[in-house]
Amino acid sequence: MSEAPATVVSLHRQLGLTDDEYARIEEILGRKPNHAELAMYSVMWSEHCSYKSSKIYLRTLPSEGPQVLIGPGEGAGIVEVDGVAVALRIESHNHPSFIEPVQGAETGIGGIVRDILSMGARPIALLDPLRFGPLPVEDTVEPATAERNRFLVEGVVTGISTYGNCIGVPTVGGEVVFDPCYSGNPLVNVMCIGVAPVERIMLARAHGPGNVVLLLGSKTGRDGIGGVSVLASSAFEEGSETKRPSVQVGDPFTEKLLIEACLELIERGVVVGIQDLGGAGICCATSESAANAGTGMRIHLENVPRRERGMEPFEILTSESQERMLVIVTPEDEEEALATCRRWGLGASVIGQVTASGRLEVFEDGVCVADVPAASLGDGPVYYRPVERPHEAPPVPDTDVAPPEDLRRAVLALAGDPSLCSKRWVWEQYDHQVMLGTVTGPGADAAVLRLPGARKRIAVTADANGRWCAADPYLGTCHAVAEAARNLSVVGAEPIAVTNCLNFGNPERADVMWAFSESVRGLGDACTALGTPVTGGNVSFYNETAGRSIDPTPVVGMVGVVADAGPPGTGFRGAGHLIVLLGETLPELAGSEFLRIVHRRQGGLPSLDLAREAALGRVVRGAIARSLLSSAHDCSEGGLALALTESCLAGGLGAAVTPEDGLPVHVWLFSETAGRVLASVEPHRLPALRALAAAEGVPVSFLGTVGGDALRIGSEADIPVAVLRDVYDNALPAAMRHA
Amino acid sequence: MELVRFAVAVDVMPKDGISDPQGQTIERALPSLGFADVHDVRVGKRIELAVEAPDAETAEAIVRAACVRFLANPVIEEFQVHVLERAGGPA
Amino acid sequence: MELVRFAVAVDVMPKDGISDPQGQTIERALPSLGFADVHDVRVGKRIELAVEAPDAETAEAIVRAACVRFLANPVIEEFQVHVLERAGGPA
Amino acid sequence: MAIVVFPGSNCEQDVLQAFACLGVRAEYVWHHATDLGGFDVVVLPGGFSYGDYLRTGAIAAFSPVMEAVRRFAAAGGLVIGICNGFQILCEAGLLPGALRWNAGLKFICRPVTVRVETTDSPFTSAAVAGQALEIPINHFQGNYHCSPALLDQLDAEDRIAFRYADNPNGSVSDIAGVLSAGRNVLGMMPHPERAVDPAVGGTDGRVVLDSMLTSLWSLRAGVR
Ligand SMILES: Nc1ncnc2c1ncn2[C@@H]1O[C@H](COP(=O)(O)OP(=O)(O)O)[C@@H](O)[C@H]1O
Ligand SMILES: [Mg+2]
Repeated sequence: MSEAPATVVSLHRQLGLTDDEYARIEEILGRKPNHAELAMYSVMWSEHCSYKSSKIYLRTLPSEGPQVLIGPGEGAGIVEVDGVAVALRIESHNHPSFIEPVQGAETGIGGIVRDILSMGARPIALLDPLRFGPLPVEDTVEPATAERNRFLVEGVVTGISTYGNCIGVPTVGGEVVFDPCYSGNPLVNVMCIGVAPVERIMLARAHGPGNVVLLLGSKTGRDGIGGVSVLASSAFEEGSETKRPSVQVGDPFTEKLLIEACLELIERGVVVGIQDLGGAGICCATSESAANAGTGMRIHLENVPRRERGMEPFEILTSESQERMLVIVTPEDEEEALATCRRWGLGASVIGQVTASGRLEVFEDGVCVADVPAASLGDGPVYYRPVERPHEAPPVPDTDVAPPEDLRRAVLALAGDPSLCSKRWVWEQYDHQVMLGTVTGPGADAAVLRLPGARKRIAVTADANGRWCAADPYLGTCHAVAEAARNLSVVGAEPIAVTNCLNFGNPERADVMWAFSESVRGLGDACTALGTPVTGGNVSFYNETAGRSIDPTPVVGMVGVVADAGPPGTGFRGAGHLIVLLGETLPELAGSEFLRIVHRRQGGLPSLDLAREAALGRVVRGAIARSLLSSAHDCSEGGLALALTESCLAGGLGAAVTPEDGLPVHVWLFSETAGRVLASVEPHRLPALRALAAAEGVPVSFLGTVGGDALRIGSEADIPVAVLRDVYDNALPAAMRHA
Repeated sequence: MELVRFAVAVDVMPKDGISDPQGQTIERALPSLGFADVHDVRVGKRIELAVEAPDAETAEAIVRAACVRFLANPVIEEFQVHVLERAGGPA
Repeated sequence: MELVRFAVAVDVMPKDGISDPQGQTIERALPSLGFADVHDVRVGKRIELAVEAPDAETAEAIVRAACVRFLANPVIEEFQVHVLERAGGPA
Repeated sequence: MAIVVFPGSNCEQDVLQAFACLGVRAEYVWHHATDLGGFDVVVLPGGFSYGDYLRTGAIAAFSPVMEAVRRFAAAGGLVIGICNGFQILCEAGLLPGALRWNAGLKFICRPVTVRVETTDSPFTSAAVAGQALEIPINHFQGNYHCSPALLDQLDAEDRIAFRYADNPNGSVSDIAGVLSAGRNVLGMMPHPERAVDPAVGGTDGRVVLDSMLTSLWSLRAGVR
């Protein structure tokens, strides 16, 4: 070994390793690690890369199903739809986006796209569930903070637009939610869907000693040394700017070349194994792909193209420079692979060989600078962190809420709330059409996409409710799964698989770990109940600033299969159609948007019956398959008030509805009881719909009739559609306009 | 206090060590256009503006403050401010 | 002939008379940030590069040629070339 | 029919698919190609050639294939540049003017209504003069700029192919598409290939593609 290991004993703490972890490294190596080795373990064993706090919980998730080809543990999960492999995965890029929103969002998209690419799949769609602190329109927030929040929204949306549009992958959905808990820590989650012929699925496996290891894409610089991993593995502290690794800058152009070159290499049949370079860079990609195949690897650092002079071995090994992939080919195919990359104008270098040693041996100019068992890097510690239910009693469900002074004003307040209003301002900045596969784009309950190579279509959505999870992480997470499934059902899609991004606070806090464990339990139970195996996901801990943790925010990404008939759409379609509610409205305003917006109170959440939710899904999909419905829309945040508003606006038609007997009007209108769908039907189809629903025990209630140019709620409110449209469409652009 | 109008230029460049994909792509394109001897291309912004201030020092200070707060992104960019001249008479 | 490496800066600005939405947007935003005395904001590009040439005049000529052909678009932009210094030794 | 692929193009498959919808076979031509012999139509598709770095279309304009496109156009061949293709044609000097950042400084992806301003071109012959078409735009740099003198000339020569009904990006005189002096080169910001299928984006874009096919057949039949 080249380096004297004497000085490193206290270095491990600087690198974020505990004394126990350091001792284990010594035990693995049978000696003291040198600096490069220590750096490698420190990134690979970071929370972000090793899942050391979450592993024991994630294992409990249901991950099997007839459609699942590849479950958790790979770059992405894969399900089979109509003979085609559909890859799905979601990732967080919260911390980098807070530091530099444009580049943080850009590199987030880049990373998730390469995860999909590493499965041999062509990325065909992106979704971006986003959460920020309140905008300046809300008087409850300090102006400087609100201004910063707006800057973050602007930057993140620009980043996603810049990167996604350039690489030619449509961004077809996402979420934008505002809540004070995200002011110091926005959530930027990104989800990607890809497709491949089933026989072309690739894995990160460095099989075949003697095979050649190629590094494709951008040059390696000092950017993000320990970047994402270190950033995402501890909380923000004031004044820690100087310790931050330099920010990574996205290069969507190179990513586009990387996509095309990698897919061409796979099509040419020269790829033995392929792995993306994300967190922990070369160190992670080489050790993982060797360990997965039970082989070893010898790497020659002098062959790694660099952007900067004078880089140390540990820097080259752990740099998180963007837009790079690792590809394993046979020596016979080496020239063809290099020629293909040249043709695309993409950098490619031979940086090493696969060996049979089981070790990752790293050389620089012939000198060995690191030599560790390849599998040991990925085989990090496992923690059973303390778990404790917080002491304060969970908020009491609030069913006894006063009616608003003015119902009309209340409806408009909801329609114009930044979290509930139209997100057109955001998604019009995204190319959501490229690839000509977007049958239903952003703005609907779920996006519906054509599947290249298949006759069936798929639908995708991403959902979460942090406030409900703060009230009850178990039930709140179940709600997220239920809502995702409902969003798919209303576009006629049968849910088949889930991916998830679990955004939480500091795992070293027992209350955070308790919420996490409850959330995972809810995720598992709900996915089991709704028949949607979890094919993978991502955990983002340490989402806190200055000791203030975000609400637990598990984001559920779900994919479904659309059988045949075109989806009916959100909008009312014809005057005289009957408006019906499938499901039952309970008197529960706890946790509702009405409570938050009109009464400025938080707390609680609605009840949930997963069996009823499953039955509702079957009814809605059955009705759509039989073409019984003219429109269908998920009724959730904002209750019937918002669902009616959106169906009126999407169809450009008014509606007259009569409040239900037995419930106060505001409770009926604003309750957010789960398991409900707002639909419209032509009168002669109602009996068939009723029969279908009765067979599943789902109640169907008649609400009123489509028609006119206003939303009429009994004799209580009469709001012109034009007024609703103005409020709903302009709220976000107005909030984003500079003063 | 009489205000004078100064023309000021701000050069905003990517910080050292921050990758500059745009510069790299331009650099790769140049040889095929017959410019083989051009290297190390970096692309930034140039902002020209007029500012009213009692003197050049104040003008510079005002623009520096605007850079820190708004015109440059200190996370990835560095900037230089040049007060060019008195532009025209008093404002 | 011995070649020397010169650092060169190119300023590419929107032509006079061409509207500059970026500049206008910045100008509109500045007063609310407390910069009321800033006007006439124009935003362009700054390109820094190194060129190998026998002398400064040739270096400038090379970069000018690159601007005319490529780095600036004469329909909407004008440019200035500044040879800054000998950057390091011979190439 | 040739669809030129530059590094960073991303609408080439869509154009191929759109023409396939109309029963026409097209093939990709790489940006290194130096010969376009044998093709009747050349399409420069949308996307982000060279990442839009420096200026949109600026680097692609110097690709070897652009020399071939120049010769092809000079010989009277039909050339259509869509979005990034339009930007490349301007940068290459095959069309006058330049495309700048949208006035609102935002990327815009949405359907817009354009008016057909002239039917005297191989790309609009199947339209009715003044016909309104709903076709998606998808760009950050679609703000067409030219000098007042050039604008007068374009008007006088009836070379403005499309105008926006409701200008989304600040283009001079609402221009959405312009023709070359020979009327055989068209650049347009809206994406006609995104509007050929009723399931995704309507069918108004077919007017442009249909016009091209009709013109080609009459060209071939020597009926011009
Ligand atoms: N919340 C979760 N639920 C299920 N699987 C998860 C979850 N979080 C992470 N995983 C799985 O753990 C594996 C490792 O994740 P990660 O380290 O983020 O992947 P990568 O190395 O590609 O960045 C992935 O296959 C991922 O799907
Ligand atoms: Mg991965």
